[in-house]
Amino acid sequence: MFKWVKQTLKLFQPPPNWRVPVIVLAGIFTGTGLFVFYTSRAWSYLSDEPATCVNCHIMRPQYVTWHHSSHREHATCNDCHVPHDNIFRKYYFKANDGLRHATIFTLNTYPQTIYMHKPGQKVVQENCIRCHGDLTAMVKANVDLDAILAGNGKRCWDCHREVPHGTVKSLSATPFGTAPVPKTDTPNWLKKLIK
Amino acid sequence: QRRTEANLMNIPRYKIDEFEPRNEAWGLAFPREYQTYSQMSDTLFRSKYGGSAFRDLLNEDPRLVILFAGYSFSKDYNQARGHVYSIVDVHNTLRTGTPANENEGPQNSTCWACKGPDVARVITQMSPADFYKTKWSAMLSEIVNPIGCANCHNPSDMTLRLFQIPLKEAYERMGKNVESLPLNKMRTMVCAQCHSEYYFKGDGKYLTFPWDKGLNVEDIEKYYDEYAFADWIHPLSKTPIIKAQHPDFELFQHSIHYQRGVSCADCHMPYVTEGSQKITDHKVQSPLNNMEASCMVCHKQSKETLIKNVYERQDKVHHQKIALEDLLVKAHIEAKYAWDKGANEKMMEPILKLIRQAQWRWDFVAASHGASFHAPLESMRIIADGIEKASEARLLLSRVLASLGYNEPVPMPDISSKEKAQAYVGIDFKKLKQEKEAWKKERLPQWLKEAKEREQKMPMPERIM
Amino acid sequence: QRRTEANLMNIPRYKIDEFEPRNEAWGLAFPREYQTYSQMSDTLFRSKYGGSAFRDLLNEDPRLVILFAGYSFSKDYNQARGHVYSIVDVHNTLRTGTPANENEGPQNSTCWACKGPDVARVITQMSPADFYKTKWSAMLSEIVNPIGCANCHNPSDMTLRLFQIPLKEAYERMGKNVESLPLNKMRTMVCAQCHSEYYFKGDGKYLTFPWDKGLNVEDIEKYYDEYAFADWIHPLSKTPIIKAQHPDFELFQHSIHYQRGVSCADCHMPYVTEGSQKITDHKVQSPLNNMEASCMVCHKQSKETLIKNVYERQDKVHHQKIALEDLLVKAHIEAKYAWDKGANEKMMEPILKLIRQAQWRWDFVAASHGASFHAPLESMRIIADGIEKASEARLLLSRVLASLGYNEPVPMPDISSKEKAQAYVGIDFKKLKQEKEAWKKERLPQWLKEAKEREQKMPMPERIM
Ligand code: HEC
Ligand code: HEC
Ligand code: HEC
Ligand code: HEC
Ligand code: HEC
Ligand code: HEC
Ligand code: HEC
Ligand code: HEC
Ligand code: HEC
Ligand code: HEC
Ligand code: HEC
Ligand code: HEC
Ligand code: HEC
Ligand code: HEC
Ligand SMILES: [Ca+2]
Ligand SMILES: [Ca+2]
Repeated sequence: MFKWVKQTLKLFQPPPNWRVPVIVLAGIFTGTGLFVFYTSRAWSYLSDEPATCVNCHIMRPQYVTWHHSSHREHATCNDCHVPHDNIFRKYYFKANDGLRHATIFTLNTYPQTIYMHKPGQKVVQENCIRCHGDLTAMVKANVDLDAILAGNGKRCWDCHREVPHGTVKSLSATPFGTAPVPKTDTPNWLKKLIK
Repeated sequence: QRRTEANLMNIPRYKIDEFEPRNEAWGLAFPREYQTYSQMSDTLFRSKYGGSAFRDLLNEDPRLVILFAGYSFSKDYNQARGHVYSIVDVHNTLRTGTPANENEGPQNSTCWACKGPDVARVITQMSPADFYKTKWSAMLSEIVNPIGCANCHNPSDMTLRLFQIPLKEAYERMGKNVESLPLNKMRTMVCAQCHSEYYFKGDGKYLTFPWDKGLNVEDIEKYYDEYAFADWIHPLSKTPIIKAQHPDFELFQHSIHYQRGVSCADCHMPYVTEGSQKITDHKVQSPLNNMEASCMVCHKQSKETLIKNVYERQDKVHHQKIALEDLLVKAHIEAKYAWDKGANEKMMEPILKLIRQAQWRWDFVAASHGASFHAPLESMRIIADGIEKASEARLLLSRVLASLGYNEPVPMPDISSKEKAQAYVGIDFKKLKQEKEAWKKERLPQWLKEAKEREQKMPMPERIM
Repeated sequence: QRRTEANLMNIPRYKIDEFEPRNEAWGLAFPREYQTYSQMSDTLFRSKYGGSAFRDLLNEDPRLVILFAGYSFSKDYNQARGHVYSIVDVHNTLRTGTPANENEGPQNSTCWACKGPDVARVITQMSPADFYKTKWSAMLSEIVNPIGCANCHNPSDMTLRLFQIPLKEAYERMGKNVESLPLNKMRTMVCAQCHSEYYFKGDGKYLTFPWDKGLNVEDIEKYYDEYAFADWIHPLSKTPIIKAQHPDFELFQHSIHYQRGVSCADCHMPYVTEGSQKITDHKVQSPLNNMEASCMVCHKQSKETLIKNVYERQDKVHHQKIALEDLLVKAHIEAKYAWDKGANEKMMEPILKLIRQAQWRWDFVAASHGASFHAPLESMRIIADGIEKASEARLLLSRVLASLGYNEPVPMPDISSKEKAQAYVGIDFKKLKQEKEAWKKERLPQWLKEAKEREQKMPMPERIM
């Protein structure tokens, strides 16, 4: 096992005369990567605690609406937004999504209105059924996203439009909603300096 | 496993025939759906403009008697009730008359086309063309089960299916296939089988959906104009009139709900929780009698707010619709006055064309009892167009009358009640009603007895699981 | 640090005067809002019916020239542009004429009422009544800053406030208080200060919102009828006409968006993320130029679908609106024909009443450039009503004409272009335009220079935080 790791690592070893520049570059990449990972709180994605999602202020309307929803007591963000059929898929999905969003957030290239993309919808639909499948077993709405996209059913939230985020997602809909305020990363000494 | 189970649950435990017409028979397999279906016999609910209570539309609005003069709708026209009444109501209506035997009119069997699952059964034994050719009276002993399961379901797996052959034909003529539609569309198409504008084509009275040029009011008008088709000639104005019948499906295309993928069943057959199961509510009715399940899952507003929204739209459309009726009543009567004063065909031709167009527009909206909520803006647009055309007809009429030496308002009859209006167009409602009652006591039971004997020979479905 | 920033408040770091009219001055404190505000100078966007591009409405639809004959709108009427153009456009329009000095008309200062923050400044120095009494020309050196911050904001904490005194008075007359409204209402009321129907009351030309009996088209009509009020007498038909001006706020009451608590600012000034800050987009414009931030926050559909929804509603209303215009043009010209043939007041009275009602309805919808999307059903209802009334007028006219011995269609002038239509009503557009250009070169700069000198004496706000 250890040997296999070592051999694999070897494959990535640059030729000797490249070593110095590569180490420097790798350092920069790792450093930047860690900074992005840290400052954007991508590690939030590893937790199941809803408050960590609001680390990104653009999640605020979603947090606030969820916080006022019937699901607050029953389902956290990850109960809906992350696969639950097996551990591997759960963390793979989290890492994939988390890093993409972290990058988008840090690079500040996110759109004015965010939407759930197809993979995300698939997961949420599965999770609605995971919890409510007994109830909905008889009806044809109990189907997966592929069937829905083919017109053979609706997403649960096509009818349950208010579950859990409501239909109005703008800040104007939640002007006074309070979300846990993210702690600032700015060290105190730096703050003083700025003042 | 649950998913597998889910798919099995709707496979009936009973072997149901392809065209089993008896709803009780299907009910053995699906007691919950059957139970909600049976609740349609309730006729208590009455909303501002709809509901399942009995409403005599000619009584509520006697103008209709004038607009339908010369046509059977001026005798009797009621608000629709639940599907379980489809057979009783077609027996009761004066529009079907009192045929003494199987070869007597006034109607053909095309009138049965939308009244129940027996139609599907009989039509596959003969051909549709042969079926429609028979007199309505010929099928009184065959068609006895009200609209039900076989009209919308495959008995093998309870998927939705279409029994209405002319609907498939209409789609074929449009170059479209109606067989392979996804479920969401089927949840609307099962209703479109009947809740659509139709006409009886040719002497064979073949049931036909006039959609070859499109589904808009103007498209359908063009279709009829090309045939120079008329359901009847109005006896007052002599206008060749096209009757519009419940174009619910057509107008629904203009609804924001349709455009957002909402289907008829979403509102009229919403899910309900029965014990620990969600099932489809088979009590097809006004959603205003069931706001929690039909509207309020999608809309978070209160019941009161949502009903107010519905009534606001209905009120606005209704108000202008009545204005158009007033204009049309005047136009028919003024036209009669012009003929009486000696107007000739050439003078009247452009006028009659406008009356035809205006009445078609009015009826298209009026006949669809859901339209003023389903598609309020399109309904209002059509009515506005009708107002313009009816007014233009009256302007031309005033010139014709002036040219014949008459330059005053034309005197109008008193049509303030159904009785007065029917008297004006020569209908003796009481007499017709008495004849009908007599027929129901003396002639009808014979046919129903035959039907019962026939059905008793049909075995009930067998349990297979 | 983006997250820290998010917590800052809107208390300005500068001490801004209560009625500071210069938007740049406020901009010191709020550079981001000011920057989006400045983007209003962009006039590139043009949607199917709106946008900020220059559109000559008389050119696009010469019927307006006939409908406004005898009134300054028949000289010049353009689609609105962004708020930063309010001063330039009121200089430019032929409706304000070419006053040679501070005591010359044609307009009073009431015309300034909605054109900028200087109004609030000046009006508190004199009284509103005294302000409105002055000639428009008297304020050319006072009112120079386009619509801006002081029209909507308290400088102390940037909360929303209303500068428009007649609005408060109108609310008082209705027994309502407009001071203590919740924020969500204020996000609509700041717009209602100007985007509302108004008239100039009495000789003092006091700006008045005619809402004492309610905000519906019929309520306002009743209000005016009680005063026997008319903006002008139409020179062709001699009808006493009520002009409707941009009743955006009034019609918005009938919008499902209003009923669901959506405010003007939600669509026309949506939140946008500027960097990591959510701020209000101060580029007030057609939402069709900014779908992502305005509609798509609440609606999941694609931009294309939503624009299609908007156009579908606009197209339907537009189409019937044009039909009504055609009828009204004919009615005015036929009425003139009747007068010319010797009709008397008694014969014409009911006709002129109908024309007045029909034109009021038409204008109420036409003058609100957003109405066909904001409240399509109410707009269509009003138009349908107008069609009925204009047609009725024409029917009566045909009887009057016949009684005067004329029983044919009345010949119509060629109004297929703005030039032809203006020639028909006796307007020499070129000449007026030349006079205006000369005035702008020779007279206007003097006033603007005075203004500049006055403003240079005003200090810029001081930094206080
Ligand atoms: C009960 C299931 C459920 C829970 C719990 C839940 N969500 Fe969602 N989420 C959804 C659904 C369903 C949608 C799609 C909404 C839509 O398309 O209208 C969604 C959409 C979103 C979106 C996409 C943007 C949008 O509003 O459409 C974000 C971001 C999001 N959720 C974040 C969160 C966060 C953060 C939490 C926890 C605070 C959370 N969700 C909790 C079901 C859930
Ligand atoms: C690092 C900042 C950040 C954190 C922390 C964060 N998000 Fe997001 N999220 C984003 C950004 C940026 C987007 C928009 C991405 C896009 O539109 O492509 C987004 C989009 C989403 C979407 C909709 C887009 C999609 O791909 O389907 C969901 C759902 C979502 N987030 C859920 C969550 C949940 C649940 C959590 C907590 C476990 C969370 N987010 C924490 C930044 C973050
Ligand atoms: C982690 C489990 C879980 C998930 C995932 C979940 N729910 Fe629920 N949901 C619950 C529980 C528990 C309740 C409360 C049931 C009760 O009170 O009887 C509930 C209540 C509801 C209700 C009734 C209350 C209301 O708000 O109207 C609806 C509808 C509903 N869920 C729909 C959904 C939909 C749609 C989704 C997916 C977008 C979803 N649920 C995802 C557990 C879940
Ligand atoms: C076509 C519309 C529609 C779709 C799609 C739909 N539902 Fe429902 N759902 C309803 C209606 C209507 C009710 C209310 C039934 C009632 O009032 O008894 C309901 C009830 C529920 C309830 C019970 C709520 C309560 O208050 O107890 C839950 C939970 C639920 N649905 C979950 C789901 C899930 C999960 C899905 C997707 C698999 C789904 N629904 C898809 C229409 C829909
Ligand atoms: C968004 C919900 C919704 C949808 C979708 C919908 N309807 Fe309706 N329908 C209503 C409402 C609300 C009424 C008014 C009921 C009343 O006035 O009592 C109505 C009325 C009707 C009526 C008259 C019933 C009566 O009692 O007066 C018929 C028939 C009807 N609809 C058939 C249809 C058909 C067929 C379709 C699909 C083509 C359809 N509806 C789609 C909500 C809907
Ligand atoms: C086989 C023909 C047929 C089919 C299929 C059909 N209908 Fe009907 N529907 C009718 C007839 C006929 C009536 C009038 C019955 C009466 O008054 O006796 C009616 C009445 C109604 C009413 C009035 C009930 C009331 O209580 O006011 C509604 C609503 C309605 N249908 C909706 C629908 C919807 C929704 C569908 C599809 C899910 C549908 N119908 C399918 C023929 C049909
Ligand atoms: C294409 C389908 C179709 C055909 C063909 C059809 N109907 Fe109907 N019928 C309906 C529908 C749908 C309704 C419910 C309409 C409504 O909402 O008012 C209805 C309602 C009725 C009603 C109950 C309401 C009333 O008017 O009193 C009677 C009776 C009736 N039809 C008789 C007839 C007769 C007689 C004929 C033949 C001349 C006929 N139908 C042909 C579909 C049809
Ligand atoms: C007017 C059309 C119509 C008639 C008549 C009708 N159904 Fe249905 N039925 C539907 C629709 C629509 C659905 C929902 C289909 C879907 O979305 O999968 C449905 C669904 C069902 C289902 C699936 C489970 C559920 O509740 O959603 C069963 C079982 C069923 N119907 C039984 C019956 C029985 C038994 C009868 C006769 C008593 C009947 N149906 C009559 C339209 C109809
Ligand atoms: C399956 C979901 C669904 C159901 C059921 C439903 N609606 Fe809607 N409704 C919508 C959607 C989607 C829209 C479009 C607006 C939007 O995009 O938010 C809408 C729009 C509306 C509007 C605004 C459109 C207009 O005409 O101004 C009204 C009012 C409305 N619905 C009332 C109702 C009523 C009343 C019912 C029940 C009879 C109902 N709805 C049932 C989903 C639904
Ligand atoms: C739900 C969104 C929405 C709301 C709320 C709304 N509008 Fe609009 N408005 C629009 C749209 C869409 C148009 C059409 C723009 C076009 O045609 O380019 C429009 C057009 C306009 C126009 C004409 C602009 C042009 O370019 O033609 C004005 C002025 C206007 N609105 C003012 C208002 C006022 C004042 C209010 C509040 C009383 C308001 N609007 C509320 C969406 C909205
Ligand atoms: C109560 C507020 C108010 C008053 C008073 C007012 N306006 Fe306006 N004005 C507006 C609004 C709002 C618009 C934008 C209207 C639109 O959407 O077309 C406008 C637009 C204009 C425009 C640009 C569009 C065009 O027609 O070319 C001119 C010029 C103009 N007004 C001149 C005047 C004149 C001259 C007067 C006095 C007779 C006047 N205004 C009185 C509010 C007002
Ligand atoms: C036509 C009205 C109007 C004008 C003119 C106007 N604003 Fe605003 N402003 C608003 C509205 C509406 C809001 C949102 C208020 C809310 O919801 O809290 C707002 C919000 C603000 C805020 C609060 C932060 C934010 O972005 O939401 C600031 C700061 C601001 N405006 C500055 C200005 C400045 C500077 C000017 C002049 C360049 C100006 N405003 C002109 C209507 C206006
Ligand atoms: C002080 C008066 C005043 C206020 C307050 C005001 N407007 Fe205006 N608005 C005008 C005038 C005047 C014009 C026309 C300017 C021109 O064409 O020169 C106009 C033009 C517009 C336009 C057309 C812009 C374009 O690019 O097509 C829109 C949209 C608009 N206003 C919306 C609003 C909204 C929304 C509010 C409130 C948030 C508002 N206005 C507040 C007077 C005002
Ligand atoms: C702040 C939220 C919000 C904004 C912004 C918004 N809408 Fe809506 N819209 C709604 C609500 C709420 C409804 C009512 C239907 C419902 O209850 O779902 C609605 C209904 C509609 C409808 C159906 C009503 C009808 O006339 O048939 C259309 C179409 C629509 N919106 C388009 C737009 C467009 C286009 C824009 C942008 C110019 C827009 N909306 C902006 C919340 C919003
Ligand atoms: Ca027909
Ligand atoms: Ca006015």
